Amino acid sequence: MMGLPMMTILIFLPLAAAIVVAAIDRKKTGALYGVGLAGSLAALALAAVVFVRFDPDQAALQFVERMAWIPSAGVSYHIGVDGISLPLVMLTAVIMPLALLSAWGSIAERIKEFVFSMLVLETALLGTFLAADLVLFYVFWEAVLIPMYFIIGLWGGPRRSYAAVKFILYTMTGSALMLVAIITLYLHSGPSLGARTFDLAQLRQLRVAMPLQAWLFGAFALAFAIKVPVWPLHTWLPDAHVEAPTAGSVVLAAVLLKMGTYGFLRFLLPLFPQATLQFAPLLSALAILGIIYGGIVSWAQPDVKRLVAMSSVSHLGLVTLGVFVMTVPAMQGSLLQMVNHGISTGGLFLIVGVLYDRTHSRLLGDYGGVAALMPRLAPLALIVVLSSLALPGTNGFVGEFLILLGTFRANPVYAALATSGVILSAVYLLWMYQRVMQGPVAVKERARMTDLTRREQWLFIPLIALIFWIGVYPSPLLRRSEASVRALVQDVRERGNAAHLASHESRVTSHDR
Amino acid sequence: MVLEVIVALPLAGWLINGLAGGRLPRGVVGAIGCGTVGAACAASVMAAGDPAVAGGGLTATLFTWLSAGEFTVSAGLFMDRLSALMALVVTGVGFLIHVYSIGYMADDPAYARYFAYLNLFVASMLLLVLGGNLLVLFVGWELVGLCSYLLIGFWFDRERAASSGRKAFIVNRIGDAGFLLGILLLATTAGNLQFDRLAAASGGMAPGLLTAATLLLFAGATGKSAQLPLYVWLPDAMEGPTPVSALIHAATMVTAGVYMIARLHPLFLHAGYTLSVVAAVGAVTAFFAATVALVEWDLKRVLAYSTISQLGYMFLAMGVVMMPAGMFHLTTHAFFKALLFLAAGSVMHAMRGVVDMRRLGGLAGPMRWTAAGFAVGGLALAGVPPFAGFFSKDLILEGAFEWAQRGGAMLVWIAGLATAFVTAVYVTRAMMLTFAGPAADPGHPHEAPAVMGLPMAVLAALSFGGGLLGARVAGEPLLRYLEPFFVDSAIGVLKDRPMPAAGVITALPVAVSLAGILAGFALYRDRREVTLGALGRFLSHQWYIETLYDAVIVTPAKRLAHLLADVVETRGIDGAVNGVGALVGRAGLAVRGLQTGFVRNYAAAILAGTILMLGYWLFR
Amino acid sequence: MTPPAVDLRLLVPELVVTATAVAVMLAGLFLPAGRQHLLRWLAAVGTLAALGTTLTAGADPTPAFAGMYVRDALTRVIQATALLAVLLAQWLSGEYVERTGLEAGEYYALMLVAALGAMLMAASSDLIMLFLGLETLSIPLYVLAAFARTDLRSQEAGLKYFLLGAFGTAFFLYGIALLFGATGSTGYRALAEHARTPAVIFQAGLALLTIGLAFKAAVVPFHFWAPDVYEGAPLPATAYMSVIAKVGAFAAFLRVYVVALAAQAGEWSTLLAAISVLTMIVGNVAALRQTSIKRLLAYSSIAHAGFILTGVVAGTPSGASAVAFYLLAYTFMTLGAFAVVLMLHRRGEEADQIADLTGVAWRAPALGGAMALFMVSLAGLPPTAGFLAKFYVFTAALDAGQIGVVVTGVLTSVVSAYYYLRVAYTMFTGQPHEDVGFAGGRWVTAALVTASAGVVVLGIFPGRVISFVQQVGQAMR
Amino acid sequence: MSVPLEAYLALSALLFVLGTTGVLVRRNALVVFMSIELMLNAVNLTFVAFARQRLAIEGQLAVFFVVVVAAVEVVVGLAILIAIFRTRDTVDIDDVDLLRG
Repeated sequence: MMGLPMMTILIFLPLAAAIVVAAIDRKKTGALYGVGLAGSLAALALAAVVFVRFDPDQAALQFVERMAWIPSAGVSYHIGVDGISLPLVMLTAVIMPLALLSAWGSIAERIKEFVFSMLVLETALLGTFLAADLVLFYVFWEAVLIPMYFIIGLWGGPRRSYAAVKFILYTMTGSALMLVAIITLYLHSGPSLGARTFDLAQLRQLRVAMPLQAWLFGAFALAFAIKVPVWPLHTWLPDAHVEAPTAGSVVLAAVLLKMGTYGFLRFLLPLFPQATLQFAPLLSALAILGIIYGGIVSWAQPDVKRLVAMSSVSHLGLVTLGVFVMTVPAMQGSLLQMVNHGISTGGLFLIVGVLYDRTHSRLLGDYGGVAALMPRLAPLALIVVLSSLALPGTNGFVGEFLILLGTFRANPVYAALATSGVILSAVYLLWMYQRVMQGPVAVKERARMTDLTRREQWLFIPLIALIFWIGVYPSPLLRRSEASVRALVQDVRERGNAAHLASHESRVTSHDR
Repeated sequence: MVLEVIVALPLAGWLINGLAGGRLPRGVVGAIGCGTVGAACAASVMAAGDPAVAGGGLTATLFTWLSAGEFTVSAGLFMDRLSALMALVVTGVGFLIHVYSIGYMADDPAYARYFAYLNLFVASMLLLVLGGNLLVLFVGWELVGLCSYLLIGFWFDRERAASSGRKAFIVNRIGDAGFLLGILLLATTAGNLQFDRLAAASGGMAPGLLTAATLLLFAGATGKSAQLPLYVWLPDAMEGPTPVSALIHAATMVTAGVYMIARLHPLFLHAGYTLSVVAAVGAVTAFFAATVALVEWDLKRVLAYSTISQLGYMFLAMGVVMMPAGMFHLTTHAFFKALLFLAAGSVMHAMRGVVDMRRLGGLAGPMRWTAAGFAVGGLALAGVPPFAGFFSKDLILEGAFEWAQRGGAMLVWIAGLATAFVTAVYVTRAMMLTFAGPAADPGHPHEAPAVMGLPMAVLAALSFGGGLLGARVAGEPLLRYLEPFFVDSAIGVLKDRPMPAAGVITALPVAVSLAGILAGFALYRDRREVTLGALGRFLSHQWYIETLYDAVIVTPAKRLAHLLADVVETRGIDGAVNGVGALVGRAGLAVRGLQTGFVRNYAAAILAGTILMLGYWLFR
Repeated sequence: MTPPAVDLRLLVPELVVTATAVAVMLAGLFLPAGRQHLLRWLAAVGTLAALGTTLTAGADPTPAFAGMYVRDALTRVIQATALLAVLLAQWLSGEYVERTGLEAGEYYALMLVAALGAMLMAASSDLIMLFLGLETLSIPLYVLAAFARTDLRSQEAGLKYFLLGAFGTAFFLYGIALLFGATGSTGYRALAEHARTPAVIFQAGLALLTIGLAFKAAVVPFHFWAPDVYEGAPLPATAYMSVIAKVGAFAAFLRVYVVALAAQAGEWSTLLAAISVLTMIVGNVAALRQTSIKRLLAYSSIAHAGFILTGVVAGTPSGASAVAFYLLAYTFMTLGAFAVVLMLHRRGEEADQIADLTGVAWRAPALGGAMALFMVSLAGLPPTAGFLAKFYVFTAALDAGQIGVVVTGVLTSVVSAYYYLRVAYTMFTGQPHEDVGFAGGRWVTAALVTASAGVVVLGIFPGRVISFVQQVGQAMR
Repeated sequence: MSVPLEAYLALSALLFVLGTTGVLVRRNALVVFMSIELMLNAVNLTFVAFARQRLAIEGQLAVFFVVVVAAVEVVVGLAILIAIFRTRDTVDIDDVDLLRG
């Protein structure tokens, strides 16, 4: 549609920066971080341009680029952005520079490799969100694992090796089966589409017979559910978060988890509408379980990072619920809530990081009265906490309300149960805030607790700005997502309910293979 | 335009004091704090004068806030007679308390933070009362809750203050969860949250749905307005600075529930028995809280329970469809309860924070003005004519009686009367213990400075003369002003009231109150510390309600949390995951074991494989 | 009967390899000690020449030499792979051979002969030919395994490999004999014809034949020799045999099953499927708890035999192409991994313990990066050759309806990620051993670079390579 | 006086099994080695028998190749054995078990 391959540039800008970093002398800390930051900021700038140029009224992919990659296998390099991927692209582009900035100063050794990994990670993430070909998507999806594995495993805490292995094996298990499902889809696409293909747009036309469709749905759903993570597949998350370095936790919580929920919207629903409608109750139930379970368990965590990690389980439960109740407000809400969770939980991990850099402790018990020692941090922390517990006026409320609204329409009982999350989040988050910030000063070495540096302040300013902006005026985001979401919901409802017709056709197709 | 200004002014104050307050001189901070609210007050007066307010209402739509699917909510403000009244009370009383705070907080290190929070509260409260639709109201509703949290825990280095703040927030959240569900229900059934649309739609809605929705909204009200069963946070809220107690926990925020019902009265009227529930809850709460106030030793907590009790009256009024009376009582209560708190504040100020009435006493001499102020407030609270409280409370009890006549429960009216009596007793008790008799500990109490005295004086005047707003002799200006708003509801009750019968009904409460005062004098003369025996113990444990909550809800919840976190999570779910890993690892060792290193074993393996394959090929 | 037509032009690649082998061996005898390194050049030039001729020579599906030999697409692709393997293996060995004072001439000659064997197996269209190829491949490998004559472990490796190899050969031959009995001929065409109405001897013969190939490919339960031999043999020899044996064996698998017995896929695919499942499980699980990198790679090679076999199980042309692609990818990533190990030494000895890799990456980031690349590729993670290779074989197998095999495949790949990534992780963590040093050189570096390039290119821009290997499949349709 | 094919096959099969058993039970490398030779010759017998029955030349052809290859194997095998004997003074294959796991 235009001369410049915007999307390709966007995806591979960070990688280019990574290559530059690889060439820099490892002693030049400033240069390493500088280049890394520059690369990710450039990506952000480009993403911003896309955001502005994006046409809100168009449901289909925009900025599409497409060329043959492995023609013999029906694999194409097909990328583009729509209302569903745009918010997540923006989120990635915003979070990455912050994560790098947070590492600057707190990660002191092997900087070169660290920055390199982070930039590669960003490329993989952007690719995941922009790919419109199943194999291309899978490639990026898996490529995310490797840098993350090293980020946790090399720069993490004492049990980093265990956490890293658990992270990668757990997530790989899910995606392994997804690969089988992807290939099966490809093989089935032949008869009914004329030529076998991995192209999402074409595979959406495919109508797979029901028993098989259910299996494929299961394979995809498992991969995504592990990533989200949906209860009870979440136990890799707390370990990964606790051990990962701050920057790692931030990216993990803010962006990686969204790969799962994004996967639901981008692939699971449109590819298997019939199975989706059939299994939506199950997934909704798990989501609700996650909301409540995560909330309760967070409350009993002595470790701040573990607490925040479990809170993610609860929050993403809500997002998942919003996906599977299959109403426009709920789906837009959970799309927005993906971004919100990225901002608020990312912020929470940044706060934990700031504290950890000073005390080298993550235990609530080692804190207390920090607000008195770090008066600049306290209000920022409070705002982030409030955004995380979805106080009106902050971003969290908008998403939460839309999800609950849409859910209520579909099923008031779900909504009622999910609303308990509103209470629980207040319980554990304010508990955390009080333990850390309020009460008499309980920190061992007061001297260490110097207030935020200028660099650290700049970590929070953008987040706070976003918290209030989305909280007060979310329309720019909502408007851009509406068309695509509406189209998706309709598509799933129509093709999902036209079940008998669909299954009939595809029983024919699935036999002649 | 003016509406935006009203909200924007205190908001600006918050931003300035919040961001730069630390670097500004105290004088400036105070000036900004009070100035913005004062200006907001002036603006409110202006706006209230606008003919549009008397008419359909003054609206200001800012922008589309939420739009998802066919559902849209705009960020808009709205002022009609009701919100005009509220805005005036909020900004007026708010202004006075801001001024008072200049003196009260004079030597607090976090001066700027205090005023920032206070301004934020006023802004939020104005958003609540001026919100153009239910969702904007809810935003204000939550934000005032936040401010209350912040101000209760203002001295956050005190563990108790922090905990009380958290408690307040969480208890409110429980109510708000209900409130939110109510909103969702209305949004899905009515499809829109504009007040006028809701009112219009309420007629057509299924009564069952409407009852559910209104009950859910009322659940929110019980939290915000500290009614049973969610009252528990308010007494602890006294951890905050006293002016805060006066403004938030007596005059304005806690009345939000009443305002909400008034605002949505068409829904409540159409919703079957919701109002009866409201009336019952109000009556029980009123009586319960009053009895507890009877045995409290902490002056501020006495006032806190008194507030709960008085809020009970207001809900009672709403429930018996005496809504104008309810709003009237809301107004007068704002005056005299604020006055009482400020007086108590200046006592604390003088006594270096002592609030235990057993350690007070004999302050009538050194703190003449404060004592006088407290007396005025007290009499108003007790409902002694011609003080403000008398008129409003009297009207409510009349309404209750009428209601009973029309088939409501007589008990509600009786409870109201009983409460009136108990109220009079505990007010007298507080008066006596605090001001009368010999001083418990010889300090050198000094009268409060003028900056604190003046607001008290003004409030005293209002508590004394405020009754005229609703006095029949004065032509009930406030009630008449509100009538058009409630036209379809309470007006009927107001109109055809059988005048003669009124004689007894109006006389009774007064008699009861006076009796109460006399009883108080009798009981507590020369500051006797009367403990009412077993009854007293029962009362001083607040009827064992909180004990019950701890036993039934809080403790089990904590246990469950630890069970899930320490057993289910680690051993159960994660145990399974790690188990699989360990299993594969062991398999690895086992397979290694097969690799014995002996050629002949390997050969044997080959032979075995051969036999298997031959077997497969031949005997398939 | 008329004497068979002899057209030596078909044999140019094989002849070049043979000539090179002879030349290198003689040169090795006569060159003075100081000049031995020239042998590398000689070998390299000869191999490259062979590679060139292979790629340029056209494909012709009609068998020659009395139906013993065929130079079709499969032959071309496999032979190219084999030559690539031997080329890289020579480069790997360069410095090592000199350092440890092995007779370079014989060493290179043996490597080339083994390659010749693999090439003949690929080109065979007759069981006798297959047998000769197999032996030409195996015997040099026995010697290479025992090449460090005075080293106990090398001897042991040689002995075990030899005895078991001979044992396996016996079965293999007996199989041929029975097939001959059943069909009256040793040509593949005869197999194809008689397979329709299989006699008992035919079945038995086929089974025994399969055992011989399974042994070479180190497929469970015929794999036991592999770990011991790989560990004992000199490092570069291990590297070479782990690749070349697979190339030859799977070429034969394709010839016998996919080409000759394609029509009877239903008959044998179940059996091979079972074997490949077993192999993937045992290979990957056994590798989990290894401490020696050589041994780990041995089990890895077993596991990969299982993965490759899934392509054979498919029994389709696309399956054959997938196998060819996999062999190529496997050559690059395995030799690459060995190259990394070869660039280290522990007090002059082979640094063959995983522990020896500790922290090495911080002394040589490039080396660490390369190892990470190879491990990621072996684990089958994108965007590497290893991923696409698995992707192809699994696609082919699924297309043939072998869901169970594929599911096992992907799940065991997850298991494999554990031990592969552990190796990479070790290189990046902890303090390096003081007695571990670098033994890198120009040649081994060249091999490393080529292998890395191969892994990346096959992973990201596979287009041309794929169209090359797809000739295999197209030739069969 | 023509011996039936089955007899040859049976004999060769018997020889083959004998060889196999030898490999499995004997510990002296040389004997194991000879057992393998026995197996190979059993195969040869089979080849010849079939070749005669079918009058097909490939059978004899194969035998020649087998014999040659066997000879080659002998060379290699003995060389390895000698090397081992030199260093360990034993050809008991059960003593050769450094490599395991």
